[in-house]
Amino acid sequence: MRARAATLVRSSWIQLLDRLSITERLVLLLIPPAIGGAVVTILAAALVGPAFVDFLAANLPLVRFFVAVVAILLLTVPTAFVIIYMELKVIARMNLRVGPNRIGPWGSGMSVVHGLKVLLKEDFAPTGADLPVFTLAPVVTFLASAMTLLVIPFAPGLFGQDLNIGLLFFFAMGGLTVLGLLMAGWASFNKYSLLGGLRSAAQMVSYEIPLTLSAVGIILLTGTMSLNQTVLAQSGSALDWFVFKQPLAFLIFFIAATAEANRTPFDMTEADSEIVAGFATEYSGMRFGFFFFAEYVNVFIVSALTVTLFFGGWTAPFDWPWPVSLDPIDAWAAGPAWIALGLGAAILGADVLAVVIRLFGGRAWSIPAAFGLGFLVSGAALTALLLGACFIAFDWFAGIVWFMAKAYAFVFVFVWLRATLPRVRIDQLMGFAWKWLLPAALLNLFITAAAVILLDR
Amino acid sequence: MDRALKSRLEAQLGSVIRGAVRQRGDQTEIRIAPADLPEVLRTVHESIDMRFEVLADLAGVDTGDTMQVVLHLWGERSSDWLRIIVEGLPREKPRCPSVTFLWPGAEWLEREAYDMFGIVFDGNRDLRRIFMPPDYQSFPLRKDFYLPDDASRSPGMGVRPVEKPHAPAVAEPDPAAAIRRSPAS
Amino acid sequence: MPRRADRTRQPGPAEALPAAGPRPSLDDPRVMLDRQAGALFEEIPPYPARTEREAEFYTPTEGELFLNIGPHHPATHGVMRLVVKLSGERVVDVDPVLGYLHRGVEKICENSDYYHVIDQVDPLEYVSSLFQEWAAVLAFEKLMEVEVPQRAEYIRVLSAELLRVQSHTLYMGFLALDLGGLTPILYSFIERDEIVEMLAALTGARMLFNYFRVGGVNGDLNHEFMSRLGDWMSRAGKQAEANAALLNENEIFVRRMRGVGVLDRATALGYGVTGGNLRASGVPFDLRRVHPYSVYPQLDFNVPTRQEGDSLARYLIRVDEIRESIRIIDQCLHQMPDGPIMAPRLPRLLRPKPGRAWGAVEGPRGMLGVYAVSDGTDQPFRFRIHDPSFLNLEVVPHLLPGNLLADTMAIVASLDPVMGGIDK
Amino acid sequence: MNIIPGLGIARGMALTLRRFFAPRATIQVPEAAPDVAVRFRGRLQLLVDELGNLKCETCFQCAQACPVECIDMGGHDTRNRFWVHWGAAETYTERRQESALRRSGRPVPDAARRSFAPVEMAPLEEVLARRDYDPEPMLTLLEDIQAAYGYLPAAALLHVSHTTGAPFALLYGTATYYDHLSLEPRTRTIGICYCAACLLAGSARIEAAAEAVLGIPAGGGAGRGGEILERLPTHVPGAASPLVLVDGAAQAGVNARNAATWAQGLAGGGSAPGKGSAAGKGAAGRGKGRS
Repeated sequence: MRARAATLVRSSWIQLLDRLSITERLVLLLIPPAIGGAVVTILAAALVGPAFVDFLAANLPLVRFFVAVVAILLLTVPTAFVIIYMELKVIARMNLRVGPNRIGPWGSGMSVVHGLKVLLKEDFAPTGADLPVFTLAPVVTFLASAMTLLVIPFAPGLFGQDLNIGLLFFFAMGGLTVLGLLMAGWASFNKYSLLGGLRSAAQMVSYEIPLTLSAVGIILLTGTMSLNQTVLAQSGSALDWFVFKQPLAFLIFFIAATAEANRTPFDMTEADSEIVAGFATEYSGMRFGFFFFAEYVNVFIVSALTVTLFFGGWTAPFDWPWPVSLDPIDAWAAGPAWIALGLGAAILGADVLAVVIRLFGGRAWSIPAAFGLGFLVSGAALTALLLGACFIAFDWFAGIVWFMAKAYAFVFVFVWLRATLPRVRIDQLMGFAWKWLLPAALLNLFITAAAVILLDR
Repeated sequence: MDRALKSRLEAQLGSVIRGAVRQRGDQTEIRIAPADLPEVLRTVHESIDMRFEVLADLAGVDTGDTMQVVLHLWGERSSDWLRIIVEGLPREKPRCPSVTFLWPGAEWLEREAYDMFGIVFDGNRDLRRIFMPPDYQSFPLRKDFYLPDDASRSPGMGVRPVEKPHAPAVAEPDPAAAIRRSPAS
Repeated sequence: MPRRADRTRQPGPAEALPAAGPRPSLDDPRVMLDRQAGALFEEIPPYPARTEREAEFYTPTEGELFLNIGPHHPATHGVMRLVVKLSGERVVDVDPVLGYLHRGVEKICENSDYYHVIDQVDPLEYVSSLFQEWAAVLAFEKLMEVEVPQRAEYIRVLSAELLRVQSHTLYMGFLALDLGGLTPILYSFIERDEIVEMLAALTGARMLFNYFRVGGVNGDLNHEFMSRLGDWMSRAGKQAEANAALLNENEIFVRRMRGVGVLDRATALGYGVTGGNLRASGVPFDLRRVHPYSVYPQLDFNVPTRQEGDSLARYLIRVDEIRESIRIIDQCLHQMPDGPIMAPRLPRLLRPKPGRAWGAVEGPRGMLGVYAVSDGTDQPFRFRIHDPSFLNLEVVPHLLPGNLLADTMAIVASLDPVMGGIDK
Repeated sequence: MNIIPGLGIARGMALTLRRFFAPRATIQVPEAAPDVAVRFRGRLQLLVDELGNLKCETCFQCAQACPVECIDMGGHDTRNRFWVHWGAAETYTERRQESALRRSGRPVPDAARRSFAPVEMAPLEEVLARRDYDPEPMLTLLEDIQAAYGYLPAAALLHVSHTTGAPFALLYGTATYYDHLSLEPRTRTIGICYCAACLLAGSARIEAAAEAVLGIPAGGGAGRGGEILERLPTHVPGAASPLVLVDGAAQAGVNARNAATWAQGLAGGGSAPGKGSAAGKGAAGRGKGRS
């Protein structure tokens, strides 16, 4: 009897399993570890939690550092996706093409699919490649460019570390990128790659100097190398931005930064019509994906630094009267009420809009469709309202909006340059750096120093 | 038809031209022996009243019995194309002096004529095959060229691993290995 | 299967030369990779250089490396291989390797009748195939002694000049692409597509037209073609200027092109360079003027010439020629006579009297010539195709040494080779 | 080059920015139809007529004109003994077959198969035997076949071509040239006007008689012989009442009094050529009337 019951139970279990799809079976499989994990977590929290919290509280900078690193590594992925999509779409429009238009609305999922594609592709190394170096090179390149984000102030209070040598750290880490490219070029065992790697080394070394020198003027003006302090020094209106005090430095910085980010017209390292993609010739799969990501993260970083140094970082271009009286603490405390209010408003708005749509749209709109559209529209309006409220209420939110708007404007300029200009030749590139940019940067430095001394007196 | 050109040619090159100077439409044609080619070319190129400066074309022709090299020249002093037919090259061992001393650009044209007809140009310093693979053996534009036979004889088939025939392993060293490993260029 | 031992080298001039001692070097581009052999590389075979020039080229001195550009490379127009000997980034010597597209068109033409030849020569210079047809048809007409009606001649000039505009526009785009500019090629293709669609309305095909016939053309002007043409003519000049402005005035482009690959007059003539490349070196050699054919004597146009001979001059010549071509098209439309488009009383199968004929036209890249020998049958006895790109490319080993690797692309692209025509 | 350095770059960038907002030049082909020229000859295909028969006459002109020998035709001689290539068109046995495509072993569109539905060959054999398999007086031969079947089944034409050696194209051409020959079973549409004047003149009586003879109601489906009885929507201007149309032709002299005898004539085949037409009617597919 008992055996039969057991058999029955087992067979019903098997029947149940049979009826489930593979996904459902996987979910079913995941339930026990999830429950176990939750129990263990609760137990751990109860037992060692207080001590751990105490430890964290005692070492808050460390926590902050880890959180910042993780956040920045996570941030690079959507940044690269957005910039890749932007590049595809903007260049397409400038070429009078349509661009990606199949995946997602207006093809916006294209870069995600690109990312998945490089993940799925075979990852092979050429015969004769120096395998450890070959493997390490993309990681070095990617990390070197991603880590520079640590010192960028995105908004008031929103930065990885306010290093007092922030700018120096930035240039130091940015300079490491070339190491990765050189490693890739050398380890690929390919003449094109070698040429690309050497080109990148020559180019980066040349352009680091005007890049750094053009920023020295700003250091003279602010008296600090902390990027946060640099931004604060520009707060006020757009007229306080350093681009107006240092126009020559901005020009030099922008040109040098284009070369630093390996963007057209200075993309000698991966000139695809000369040295077929240069250092990346032999790379495939996710190793190539890292280079790809690093390039676009680099674009963002360079734009972000340009904005930070010359365009006031997260400050508004006009004297915006924020934060207004809306106290953020109160806003958070009244959270449930806000949520209820928002939902109620959304539903009410949906009703009203649905009635309006039915009245004016006529029979073309079924009732569910009218409600759905009404909900979407009122939801969008409410979201906009909420974001607007956030923009007014929280200075970090407004800051990040301004910062991103400015940074992406520069990303657009980089893409625009790529759509317009042909590539310069390597000797012209080097000649330009040493014969024009470097003297100009020095000139700018002298003028700034003289001005600082004269005006301070 | 440029009558003046005909009289000039007859006056200056009468001794080397075989047969008459023929004219038809906008073309003037002379036939010469291979040995006379450098002299004739120098004359028509440098003679003050001809100045045929542009080498329009250099082509090989297989008439079935003999080989020819046909040059087309253009000069600003004449309204005609000048065609120089170098005739009477033996089919077995066609040799002709190179014209690269006047037109260095004829080097590739001669390479092509060598590649297609097997005409050897003495004085051309780079007389390799230009279109066909370097280990190709016959000359495709000759009239006795028979395609399937030549294709099956092409040694190119053993070069790449995918094209290697399933031949039994031979104990003795392959005498054709040197050819098989010869370059793809 | 024939025995391998049969494969002996054809006795040629190579044997006459002393075998230059090959230096074993991993850099030799002729070395092949063979992992199945167990070793990383095959041993370099004792490889006698076939010619003096080859021995000189493939013997690198210290610090030189070989780089294979092509056969599959973004900047080789078609399938061409340039073996470049580099010292750093500076080009020491170049050995172009051709033949990847060789199809033996001349042999095929010798085995097909005269009407078929017109179609066979189409894919040779696929960017501007009407000119190749025109050369063949011109030679055949000289063989047949056919008088072409005036209207047919005007239609030929009209369609061919349209194609010349298309070819030059495409040239500008590809030149920019080889220099790293992404956009001009797209603008060029928009222009090209309009012209090509227009010609499809006239001829029935977009690229391989098969439109010219011995004694005329295949179809008369039709309403669709004329309306498209009028549409295009109203904005062609302006659009061409706008697209050219993207490059003409661009400092980066001008700096990369000026003074690069200078081809002087004597060298250009010696190498048989024709077309825009020769005119950029100061020789006003344009067959439409110096050896007129068709109705070009009745048309008013200039032959743009420049003295510099560098890549920029070659580019600017093309830009000017677009303008001149648009002028010619305009005149053709105004002077177009009425009448038949085919010569009367032509047989269904052409059998010209035995004879020889040379017909040459001025294509977008230079002189396209055809030498046809008839033996009285319905197939040409010898059909020789002379392609301008062949000789234009030959000058590359002369122009490149001393320049940088990046200039290789600029120079090759400015010479505008089309591999379909070169490899025949 | 400009006097001010960078001006050219700025101009170029202005151009690209302007083009950024310009309308796109792309034609998204699967969604939007490209503007293909009328003369465009981008597609080579064998044309099929409305019955699904290939229009190819195996004349070999295309193969002879094709410069790249992309179209290549060959076949056997008229007695099916020797392989002929590049012969005169008349020398091929394939010229008698219905399609070059089927000979090549490739699938033929269904439309073509349907029209070659098998028919009973006995009447055809009888006709052919009577004429000693001689295709020379082709028109009378086809008329006899039509008399035997009521129409000209394509399969019968094919059989004629195979047995007599007459080119199928010639048979097909003759059959489609003459109006009174039909490749499909004839259906007859009998229309009776129901306007006031015709009703007064007795069209209701005529309809009742026709219904009785044909066994179908007016406005209903087809009868056994493929007849369709319908009421005309309007009177034909100027026509006499009562108006009766058979296949669009007005029938003179039909009135209420002779309606019954007229209707008997309908059942007998009426104006259709030949009398013994019942044999072919069974295999009849339905289609639109040809004339």
